[in-house]
Amino acid sequence: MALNKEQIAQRIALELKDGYYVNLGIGIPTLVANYIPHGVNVVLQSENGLLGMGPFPFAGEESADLINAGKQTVTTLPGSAIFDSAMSFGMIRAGKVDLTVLGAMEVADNGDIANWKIPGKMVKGMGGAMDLVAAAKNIIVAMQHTDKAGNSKLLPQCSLPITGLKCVKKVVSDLGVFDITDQGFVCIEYAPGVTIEEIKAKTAGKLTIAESVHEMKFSE
Amino acid sequence: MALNKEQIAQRIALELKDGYYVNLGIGIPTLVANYIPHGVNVVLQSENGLLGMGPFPFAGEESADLINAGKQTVTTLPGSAIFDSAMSFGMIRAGKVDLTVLGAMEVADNGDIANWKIPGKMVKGMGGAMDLVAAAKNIIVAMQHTDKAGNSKLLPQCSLPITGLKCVKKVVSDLGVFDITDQGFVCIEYAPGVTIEEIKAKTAGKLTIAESVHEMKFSE
Amino acid sequence: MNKVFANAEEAIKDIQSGAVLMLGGFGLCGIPENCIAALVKKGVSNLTCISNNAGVDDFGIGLLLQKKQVKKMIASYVGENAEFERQLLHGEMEVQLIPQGTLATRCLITGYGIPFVPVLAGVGTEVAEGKEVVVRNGHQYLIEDAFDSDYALVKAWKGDTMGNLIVKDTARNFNPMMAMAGKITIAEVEELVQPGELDPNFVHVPGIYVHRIFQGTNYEKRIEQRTVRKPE
Amino acid sequence: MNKVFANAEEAIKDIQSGAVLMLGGFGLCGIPENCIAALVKKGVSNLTCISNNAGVDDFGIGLLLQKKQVKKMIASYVGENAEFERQLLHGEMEVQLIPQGTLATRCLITGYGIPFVPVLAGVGTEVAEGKEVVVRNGHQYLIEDAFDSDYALVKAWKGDTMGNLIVKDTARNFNPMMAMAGKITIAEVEELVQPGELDPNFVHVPGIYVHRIFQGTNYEKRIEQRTVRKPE
Repeated sequence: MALNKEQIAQRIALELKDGYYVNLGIGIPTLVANYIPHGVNVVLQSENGLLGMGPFPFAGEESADLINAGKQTVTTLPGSAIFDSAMSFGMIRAGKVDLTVLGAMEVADNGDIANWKIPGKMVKGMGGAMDLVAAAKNIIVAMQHTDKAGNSKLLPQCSLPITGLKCVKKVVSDLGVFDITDQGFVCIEYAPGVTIEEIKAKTAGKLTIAESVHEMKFSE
Repeated sequence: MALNKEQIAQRIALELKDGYYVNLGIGIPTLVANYIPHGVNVVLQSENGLLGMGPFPFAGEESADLINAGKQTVTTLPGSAIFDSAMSFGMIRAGKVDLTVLGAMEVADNGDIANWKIPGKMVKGMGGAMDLVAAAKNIIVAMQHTDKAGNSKLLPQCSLPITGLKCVKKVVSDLGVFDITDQGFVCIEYAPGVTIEEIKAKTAGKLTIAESVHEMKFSE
Repeated sequence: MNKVFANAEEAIKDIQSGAVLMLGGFGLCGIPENCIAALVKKGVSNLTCISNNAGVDDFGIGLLLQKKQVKKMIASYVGENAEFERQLLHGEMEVQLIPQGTLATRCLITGYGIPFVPVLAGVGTEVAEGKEVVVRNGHQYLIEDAFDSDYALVKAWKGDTMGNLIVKDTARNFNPMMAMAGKITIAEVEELVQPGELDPNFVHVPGIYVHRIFQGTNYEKRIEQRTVRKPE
Repeated sequence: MNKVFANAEEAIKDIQSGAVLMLGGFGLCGIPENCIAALVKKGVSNLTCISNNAGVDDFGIGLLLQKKQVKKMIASYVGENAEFERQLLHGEMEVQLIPQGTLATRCLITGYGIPFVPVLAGVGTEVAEGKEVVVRNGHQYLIEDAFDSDYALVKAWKGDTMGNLIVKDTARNFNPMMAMAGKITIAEVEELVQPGELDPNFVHVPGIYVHRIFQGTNYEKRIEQRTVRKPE
């Protein structure tokens, strides 16, 4: 059975390594913070200018002056640092952030990503997404494998306006885990109860099944 | 009689206007701080990263962590701000400093300045001089009119390696005050006891005597 | 050298219709509430607003949009504002979208006297259209220019009468860079203090960058997404 | 994620001969005294040192010069050092002089992931030789590149075990930008504290930029020009 959002987040959390500085986008990526493995210390970077983002505040302790990139009230942690937006994107651009997790509308089998605009509908803007995908050393996309009509979102090429070129390294969808290599999407894990046939049927982009493919685990 | 260094500084101090942010170079320029006219509030910028530089500390209160661009121990004043070297030269480059006063080995009648290197002798380096002359809106040079051998230092063109092109707006020497315009050095004031003939004899660059030329005053 | 103004009305008195403004803040966090209210009251129009966001329908820059005072919006994300959408779709307003880091960096270089900067963000996207591209070390970079604005309106937590500013928490965001980038920078602060009350080591914006300062009043400091956790 | 080292010897253990180092400080103010002493003791040679100054004969980078450990010096001002002069005149050392603001800005863009920056300083001078020149708004600008160094050695006043740094007074100078620019940044601090002891709002260098940190010992903090005024 396909994963729910929490399970996608849980699987992505296994990608975190001790000492990582991590930027988590809005949506499913935000949930990753709830599943950081025991013994793994990571520091969350919020691109509006906060390193060491803590959990939501207790009711009554929220501050209008302390929010994350999703405009949610958050807290600092011991060892946090606050800085301006130029420095925030400076550290992102300089490759100091080890891992960026973000959502996508479409991903192409060469690593192109589209997640900021649907022509003809509302243009909300790219926010920090273009900066993040242009600069991050390691980008994992959390997404649904298909849209509501059942159309694949893992494509030979993006149909929507591009956010960044050849930047996505890995996709964790509700159906499985896919590295992006010269072989296109390389399926290395499938969700419990999901068949390779279903993945093949729902992946429009070039798909390779890794020899070592196995069922997804949620802890190491 | 030609001015001494203190008098050159005293004359330059008349150029300060209330509210100015001023960068004073090493040597005679530093002395300008001692003659700031009453009622004129200026803020001194030291390019190693200090705005609102105060006087030297009292003996016993000096700190190795608080120096000016000449590596002298200084103090802060109420309203001081400290910043890194990138911001310091950022504000200089962005034209936020209203006046820069610095010394020179040579000035040319088109405003070129040379003050960082004597080939064949020791090369000390330009420090912040090239940044300052490239960016300051208003540069006044404090200098001796001639070298020890009596050769003019106000020249048709600099013989020493250039620090910056066409940047000096005014020279205050021991002999007089000279605007630099399309007419070359325009003598607008002469030092008490100095004749126009002496100034003409000791100025190798193009010299114009202003119609309004008059003896220098040291207070307004 | 008096930089202190009585209030927002006095501080923005000379802002005319057609002005190009930078406005600090991220979402509704750290926005110059008093200046925005004064601009609404003054009724200037045809403004170009450079700001990361465009507020919400009834707060922040949204208040200027309601009154149709904005001709052009230069921002990175405007997705919290239905009135914005309506004006955009009806062609009543121009919008130029810029990646957030590029926006921040363009402000920074403006304040540092640097005319342009090469950035990776946007290469191969719509953002690159019409822009100069240079190649270094095998990477393509877009050439992005410094801003040329008339005023920067920023919000700080504390400031002194010499214009030194301290910002608080993530209300820092774009405020320091915009303060540095403004031809005329107007800072509103929650608390205006005398010189000497701020530690020179911990000033976020040196006073040289700030031309006018006033103590704001009646800060609403609205929270856009109030998220809390359960008591433990 | 342990960034804490016992001392300078441990922190610089892997620095090899031929390394390219950035060293913070302006004159003798805010220099990484412990790291320099450890480099002298370790005896690595053929170093390239990027630092605003080269110390004095018997302190700061001058100690490395005495032992002929420096192959190349990249600096803005080196005029306080007779041994430097001797080695330079005898061709024992290379030197590259860079305007101070350009040096600072090149560090900054390195830490901000920007490959090059246009600057006015040096146009029409020896500094411009061999450099690309671009024209914008009628002005010429030199194209100056980011630095590619192996280590940055910086000095701060306080730091926490996560690498966050606070610098003091004008000992700030180049330390924050070099910390940001280092591929591997080693920070020595006068006082090493636990996370939570530094106010997040007043951290000068966020820990993400700092890879190793240790509490230094026996700081001499020599004053180059002791200037005082008369008692009033």
